[in-house]
Amino acid sequence: MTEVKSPEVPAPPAAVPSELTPGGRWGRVRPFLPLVALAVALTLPYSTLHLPGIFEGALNEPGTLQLLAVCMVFGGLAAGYDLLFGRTGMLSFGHALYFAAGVYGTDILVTKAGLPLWQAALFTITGGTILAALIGAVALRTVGIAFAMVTLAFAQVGAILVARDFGGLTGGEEGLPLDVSGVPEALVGVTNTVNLYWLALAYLVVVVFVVHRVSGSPTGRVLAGLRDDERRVGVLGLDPYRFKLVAFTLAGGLAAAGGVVYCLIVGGASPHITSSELTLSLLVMVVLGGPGTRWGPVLGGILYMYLDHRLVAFGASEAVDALPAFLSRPLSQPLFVLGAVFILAVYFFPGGLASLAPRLALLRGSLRIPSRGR
Amino acid sequence: MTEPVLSVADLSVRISGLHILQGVSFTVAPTGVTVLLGRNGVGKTTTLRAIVGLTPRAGEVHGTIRMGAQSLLARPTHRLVRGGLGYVPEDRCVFAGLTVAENLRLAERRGTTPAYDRVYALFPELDRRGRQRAGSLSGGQQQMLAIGRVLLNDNRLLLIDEPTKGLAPKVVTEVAEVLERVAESVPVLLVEQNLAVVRRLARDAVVLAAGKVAWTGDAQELLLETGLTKSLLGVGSAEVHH
Amino acid sequence: GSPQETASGGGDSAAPVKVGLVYSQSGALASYGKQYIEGFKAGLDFATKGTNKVGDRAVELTEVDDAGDPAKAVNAAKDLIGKGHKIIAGSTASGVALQVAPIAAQNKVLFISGPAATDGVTGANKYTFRSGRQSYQDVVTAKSFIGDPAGKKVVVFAQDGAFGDANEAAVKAVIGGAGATVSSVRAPASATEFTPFASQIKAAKPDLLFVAWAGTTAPAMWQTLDQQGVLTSTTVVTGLDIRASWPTFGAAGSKISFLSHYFDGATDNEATKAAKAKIPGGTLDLFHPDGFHAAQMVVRAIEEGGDDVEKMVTALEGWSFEGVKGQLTIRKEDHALLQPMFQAKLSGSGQAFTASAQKSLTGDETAPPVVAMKG
Amino acid sequence: MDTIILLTLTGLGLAALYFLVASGLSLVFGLADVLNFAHGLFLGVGAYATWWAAGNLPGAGGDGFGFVVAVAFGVLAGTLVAVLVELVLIRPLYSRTIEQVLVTVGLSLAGVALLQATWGADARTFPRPEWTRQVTNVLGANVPNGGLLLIVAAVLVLGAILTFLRWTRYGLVIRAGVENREMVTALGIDVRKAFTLVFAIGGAAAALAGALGSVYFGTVSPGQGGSLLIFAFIVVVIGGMGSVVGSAYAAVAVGLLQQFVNYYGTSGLGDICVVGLLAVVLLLRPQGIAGKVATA
Amino acid sequence: MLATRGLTWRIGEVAIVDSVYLDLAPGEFLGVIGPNGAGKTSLFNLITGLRRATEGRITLDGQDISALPPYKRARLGLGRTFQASSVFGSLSVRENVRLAVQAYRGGSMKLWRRAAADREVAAAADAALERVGLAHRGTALAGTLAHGEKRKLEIALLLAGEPRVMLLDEPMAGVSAEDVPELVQVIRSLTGDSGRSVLMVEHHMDVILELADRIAVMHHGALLACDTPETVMANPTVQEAYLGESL
Ligand SMILES: Nc1ncnc2c1ncn2[C@@H]1O[C@H](COP(=O)(O)OP(=O)(O)OP(=O)(O)O)[C@@H](O)[C@H]1O
Ligand SMILES: Nc1ncnc2c1ncn2[C@@H]1O[C@H](COP(=O)(O)OP(=O)(O)OP(=O)(O)O)[C@@H](O)[C@H]1O
Ligand SMILES: [Mg+2]
Ligand SMILES: [Mg+2]
Repeated sequence: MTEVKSPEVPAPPAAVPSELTPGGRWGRVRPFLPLVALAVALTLPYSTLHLPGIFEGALNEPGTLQLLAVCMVFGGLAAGYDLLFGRTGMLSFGHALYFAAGVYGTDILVTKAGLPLWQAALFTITGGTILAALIGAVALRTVGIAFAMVTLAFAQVGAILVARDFGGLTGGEEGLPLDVSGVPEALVGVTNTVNLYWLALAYLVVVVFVVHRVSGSPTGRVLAGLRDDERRVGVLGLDPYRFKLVAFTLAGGLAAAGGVVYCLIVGGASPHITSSELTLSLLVMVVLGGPGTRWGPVLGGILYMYLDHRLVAFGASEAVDALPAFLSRPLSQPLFVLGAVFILAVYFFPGGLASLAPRLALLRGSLRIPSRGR
Repeated sequence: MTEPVLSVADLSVRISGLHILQGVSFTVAPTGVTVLLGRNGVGKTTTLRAIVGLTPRAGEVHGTIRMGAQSLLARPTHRLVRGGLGYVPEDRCVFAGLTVAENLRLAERRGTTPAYDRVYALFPELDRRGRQRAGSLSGGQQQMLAIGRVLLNDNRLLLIDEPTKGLAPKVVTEVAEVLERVAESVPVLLVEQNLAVVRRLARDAVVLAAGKVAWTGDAQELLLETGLTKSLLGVGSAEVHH
Repeated sequence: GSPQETASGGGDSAAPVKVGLVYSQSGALASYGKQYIEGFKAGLDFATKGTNKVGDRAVELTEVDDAGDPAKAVNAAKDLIGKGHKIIAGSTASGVALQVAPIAAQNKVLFISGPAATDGVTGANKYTFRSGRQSYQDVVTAKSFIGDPAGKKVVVFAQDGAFGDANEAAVKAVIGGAGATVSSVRAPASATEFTPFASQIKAAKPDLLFVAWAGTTAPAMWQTLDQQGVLTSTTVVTGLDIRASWPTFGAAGSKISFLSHYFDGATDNEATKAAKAKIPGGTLDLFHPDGFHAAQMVVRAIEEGGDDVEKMVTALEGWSFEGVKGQLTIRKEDHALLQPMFQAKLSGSGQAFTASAQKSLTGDETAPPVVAMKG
Repeated sequence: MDTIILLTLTGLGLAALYFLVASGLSLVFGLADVLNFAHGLFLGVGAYATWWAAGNLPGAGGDGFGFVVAVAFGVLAGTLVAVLVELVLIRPLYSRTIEQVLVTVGLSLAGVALLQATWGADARTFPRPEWTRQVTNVLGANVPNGGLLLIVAAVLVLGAILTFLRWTRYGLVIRAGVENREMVTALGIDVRKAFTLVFAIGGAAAALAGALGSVYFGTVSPGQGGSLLIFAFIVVVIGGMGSVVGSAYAAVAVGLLQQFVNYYGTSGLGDICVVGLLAVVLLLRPQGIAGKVATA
Repeated sequence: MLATRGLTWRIGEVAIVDSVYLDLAPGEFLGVIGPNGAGKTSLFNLITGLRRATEGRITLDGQDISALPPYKRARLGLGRTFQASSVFGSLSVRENVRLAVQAYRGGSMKLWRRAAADREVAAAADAALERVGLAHRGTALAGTLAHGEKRKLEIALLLAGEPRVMLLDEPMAGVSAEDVPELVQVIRSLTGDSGRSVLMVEHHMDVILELADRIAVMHHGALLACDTPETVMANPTVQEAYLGESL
C-alpha cells in the first residue's frame, strides 16, 4: 500500500559517496587541496598582491581582510546550516535566529551588561545552543514544510522582538554598535583587522572540522539515513527525534558562535541579520555550493557574501555606467545582479559549485580517452 | 509473418554513466502477448520506459524504436500515448490523492469514448470503490486501477510491467484472464516474473541478459525446454508447471 | 608586506586629500542618497569656489555604496581608512551612522554623518559630527504648532523601534516637559492596515497628534487617518518628507501641519542660490542641504587641519557658517548641528502640491539639550 | 459596537488581500510543488502595469471604465510574466524543488531590483476611482470602500478557482500532476500545459491583488509584494498547502486576529499572535487546517 | 512470544483490522495470506507501531508494547521489511546495511568517532550483504538498484538488526523466478535454529507452503483461520476467497 505522504520537503540531491568519486591523478591531489587552501588563507595577510577588479586594494589591506573575514564567517555558517539541510534533510527557515542570537547576545552582554568579551562569548554560545535545543524540541514535532514554517515562525518572533527594542536593549531598526571598551585591544581598530581575519578563519576551520567529523561519525550515518527515510530509521530501532534534535542543536550552537565572531568583525548588531531573508540566503549559499558535499556549502557561503558585498561596487563602476541606460540601470542594482547570478548558477552548474570539480574531471577524462565503453 | 507492431533495433540506454542496455533488438508481433523476461536488474523496465520515452533526465538513448513506419524516439510521451501506446508502470503509480473515479477520469483521452463498461466488468471493485482515495487502496486494488486505467481506451499496443506482482493468487488468475482477453484485440508487450502467467499468455518471448537480448522465439517452446529455461531463466521446467 | 601596515596618509602638502563618501546608492534609501551626493558636490563647488581644491590640494572623492546595510558600510569604512582616508562622510541610514561612528573613533578619523536623523549620533564621540538635523529638532518644531502646551493633550503616533522610541521620548521631554499630557499609539513598522490605530487615536481625542512615520506604508496610513476623520478632528503634525512623496498624501496633504527640515523655497541666500544652480533639475529637496553642509564642513576641516585629524576636530567645534538652511553652528560640547527649522503647509492637490513656509525657527530655538560626549 | 464592526470589516478587507496573494501561492505551492518566492514579483508587476496603463494606455484611466481597463491590463501583464517565468525558468526544473527555490529567490531579488531600477525606490501615487477613496457608513462605522472592493474580489476569485479545480478536467490534471508528473504524461496528457496554467492563474490572482491592494494603499512601490508575501505564506501554511478553501479560512483568521489584537493589545502583538497561531496550528495539525494535500 | 489481543484499527466506521488475536511461538514461522486489501500490511503497521491501534493490545514476551514508538519496539527485537521497498536511496548499499548494524549495536550518540573505522560494524554489514547475495553491489547507490535488488537489500537491513521477531511483507514480490529459491533459502536460514519467529505476508503460495509452520488467513480485516498449512488449504472458504482456481 502506498502511504499518502504529508507534503514532504524533497531531500536535497544526494552527495556521491566518497567511494564513487573518480580516482586518477586528480583523485590523488584532491585530498591535499584543503590544505593548500588553508596555506593560502594563512599567508594571505602577508601578501601585498593586488588583484584589480577582485578586491579594492592589496590583499593585506584592511578592507580586503575585512571582506574576507565576513565571507569566511558566512562560509562557516553555511557549512553549519548544511549539517541540517544537506546532511539531515531538515529544511529550517529559522536558522538566522541562532546567528542573530549570537550577534545580539554578544553585543548586549558586552555593551549593556559590561561583561568582558570572553564571558559574553561563552554565555552567548551556551545560550544560543540552549535556545536551539528548546525550539528544536518543539519544532521537531513536525516534519517537512510544516517544520520549515514553525522554525520560520520562531525566527519571526525573534525578528519582531529585536525590532520592538524592549528596554532599549537591541536598538531596534538602528541596531546596536558594540562598545569596544570591553573588547581586547587587539580586536579593535582598522590596523587590527587582520586579527579579526584570523578569528574568522579559525571559526571557519572549526565549523568545517566539526561538520566533517560529525557527518563521518556513526551519528552522521544516521543523519544521512534520516534524510532518505525517517520511518525506516525508526523501524531499525533508532529514535529519529533524538538524532534530529542533536543535529539541530549542534547547528544552532555553531551559528551562535558565528554570530559572536560576526559581531566583532562588524562591530555591532543590526536587524538585517534577523530577517528571514538571511535564512533564505543560507539556503541559497548551500544550494549554490552543493548541499551535502564537503566543500560546497563553504564555497557557496564565501561566494555569496563576496558577491553581496562586491556587486555594490560593480554596480557603481564606470564600466556599468558607460552602458546604455536599459542595461546600466538594472546592472547598477546589486540585487538585480545577485538574483541573476542565482538563476544562471542553477542552469550552468546544477548540483552546485561542488559538482564542478568531478564534472571537469569527467570532461578531461573523456577528452583524453574518447568515448571509452564499459 | 506479418509486419511487427513495434520494432526495437540496437537500443542502448546509458543512465548516469552506467551502460544499462547495450544494443537490444527485438520486435513485437501485431497480435498476442510478447513477453520480456530476465532476472532482476537486467533492464526490462528500462526497455519499456525507453519505448514510452520516460528515460530519466540523466539518461541517453540510442538506436531505433519504430511503431509501423513511425519512429518513437524523440517524441514526447504524451503524444505517444495519445497515439495508442498504453503503459502500465511497474510500481502502479496511481494518484494517491485522487479518488478511484478521478483516476479513471484522468485517463480518458480526448476524442474517444472511454470504455467504462469494459473496465467495470473486469474490475467491479473499481466501480464500488469509486469514491475512495486511491492512496488508501491495497496493493492489489491499486494494480487493478492501474490496469483499468489503460483499458479505458483503445490502444495499438500495451506495455505492461509486472502486473501480477504482489497480487493474491486468485487475483493473479483474474488479471491473467483479463490480459488474455485484452490481448485478443491489442498486442501486448509484457514484463512478467510469474512463469505460470507467462505460460498462459505469452506467444513470443524475448529474454534479456546482461543488457543484451539472449534469446528470442516462441514462448511456449522456451518454457517447455528444460535446458533453455534452466540456462536462460535459472529455473527448472518443473517449477514452471508448478 | 605585513598585515599591520596601513597606507600612510600623505603629509605631502600637494597630495590630494582623500575623502570617502559612504552612503546609499541602492536599496530603500537610494533617493535620499542621491540628494545627499548632489548636495555634496554642489557644496564642494561652493566652498572651494569652483576649484575643487583646498589651497593646492585637490579633494579626491571616493564614493562607496552601502545599500543601507551597516555591515557593508563598516567594510567600506575600514577599507577607506586602510587606504589612508582621514575623512569619511555619508551615512544615509541611522543604523549605518551609529555603526560607523565607533569605527571613526577607534581609528581617529573624521566622520561626518549625513541624513541619518537619530539623536544617537550627537555626542557619539569626539570624531563624529553631523551635517543633517536630528529627531529632537523635529519635535521642537512640532511643539511650535500648539502655542502654550500646558494642559493640552498630545498623542504620538509612531512605528515600533528606535525611531519611534526616540520621537516618543523627545515629545515627552519637549512638549510633555512644557506641561502637556503625552500618550502614544504605536504600530509595527510592517503594518499595512491602520484602522485599529486610527480608532485608538480618535478615541483619545488629542489636541495635537504628532506622527512619526517613515517608509512606504505612509500613504496608506495617511489615507486611513483621513477616512476615519482624525485629520479634521485635531491638529496633526508630521515631518515633511522628500518631494517625490508629496503626491502620496493625496487629499490628506492640505489637512496636515508640516514641520520641515528643508524644502525648495524655504530659504534664499547665497548658498541656496549656488546649490540651486549646481543641482540637476534646479529644485532643492529635503536632503540636498545635508550633503551641501557636509562639503562645507569637509573643506573647513582640511583648510584648518591639513592631515591632522585632531586639528580638524578643533576647527569644526564651535564653527558657525552660512549654509543652504541659513545660519548653522556646530555646538562644541556634543557636535550637535544647530540649524533653522521650518513650519510648512502643502497646497494644491494631486500631482501638483506646492509647499510654502509658514514660519522658520532659528537654530537656537530648536537646539537639543546638550549631551555628554560618550567617547 | 461600531468599533467592532469597523475592525471586523477592515480585518476582512485585510484578509481578502492576504487571500488574493495566498490563493495563487497556494496553488503553485501545493499543486505544482513550487515554493514560489517570486510570487511577490507578480504582485508588483500587476500593480505597476495597472499604474502604467492608467497613465499611458489609450482607453485606460484612473476612474470608471478606464480604471477597469487599467486593472485588466495589469492582471494580463502579471499573468504574462507568470507564464513566461514558468516557461523559461521553472519548466526545466520540475521535481528539483531546491533549485526552484534558488531560481525563485533570485527572481524575486532581481525582479524587485528591476522594478526599482525602472521606476525608482519611492512609492508612487496610484490612480484610483474617487469611489475607492470614500468610506461607506455601515452601522456607524466608516468602512473604507477600497477594503470592500477587496472583499468582493476575493470572494469572486475564490469561487472561480474552486469551480476550475472541481469541475474542469484541467483541475484534475493539475491535482494528479502534483503527485506524479511522469504518470500523467504516461496517460497521454501534456502535463506541462497544466502547470503553465497553474502559474497563469497564480500570476493573475497575484496581479489582481497587486492592483487592488495598491488601490487600497493608495501607492505602489517595488517592495510592496515582498512584505505581503510573508503573511501570505503563513496563510498558505495554516490553510494547508494546496487547499484554496483552507487558505480562505486561514486568511480570515489571520486578518481578524491581527486587526483585533492590534486594537486591544499592544503594538506588534498582532504579528506575534499570527505567528503563534501558525506554530500552534502546525503543532496540532502539521498538515494545516484543511488537512489534505491537493484538494480543491 | 508475540501476541495480539483484540487488535483493531478503524478509520471512521470501517475496521481495517478487526479484533485480531494472534499468537506467535518462539521459533515459529507464521505465514499470513489473504486477498488484496485484507489488512495484512495494516496489521504489520500496527505491530511495528507505525500506526496506533484503536483497540486491543500487543505484547512481546509478555510485555505490553502497544504504546511504544516504533524505535523502541525495534530495540526489543521487532524487525520488518516493507511491501514497497524503503531503503536509503542516497546512501550506498553498504552504508545502508552498516547503518542498520550500527542501529542494532546500540544507537547512542557518537558524534566524534569515525564511522568508517568501526571494523566490527563493517564486517557484520558485509556478512549480511553476502548472505542475500548483494556483496557485488556494495558501492552502488541504493536508489539506483533494480527492484529485485532492493528487495534483497531490505532483507539485508533486517538481517543486520538480528531481530527476534521478523515481519516480512511480501519479500518475494518482484523477485525474479531464478532468485526466489535463493531468497527462500536465505529466509529459511534466518529462522531454522535461532529461535527466531517470523510473520510473513506472501502471495506466492508455494513459498508460503514451503516455509510456514502455520498459516493465518485474513479477510476483511479479521482472522478467518489460523492453522496448519494442510488444514488451511483444505478450507473451502479460503479456497474461494483467496486462492481461486489455480492457473
Ligand atoms: N535512474 C537510474 N540511475 C542509475 N541506474 C539505474 C537507474 N534506473 C535503473 N538503473 C539500473 O539499471 C538496471 C536495470 O534496471 P531495471 O529497473 O530496468 O531492471 P528490471 O529488469 O526491470 O529489474 P526488476 O525485475 O527487478 O524490475 C539496474 O541495475 C538498475 O540499478
Ligand atoms: N490510511 C488509510 N485510509 C483508508 N483506507 C485504508 C488506509 N490504509 C489502508 N486502508 C484500506 O485498508 C485495507 C487493507 O489494506 P492493506 O494494505 O493492509 O491490505 P493488504 O492486506 O496488505 O493488501 P495487499 O496484499 O494488496 O498488500 C484496504 O482496503 C485499504 O484500502
Ligand atoms: Mg523492473
Ligand atoms: Mg500489503
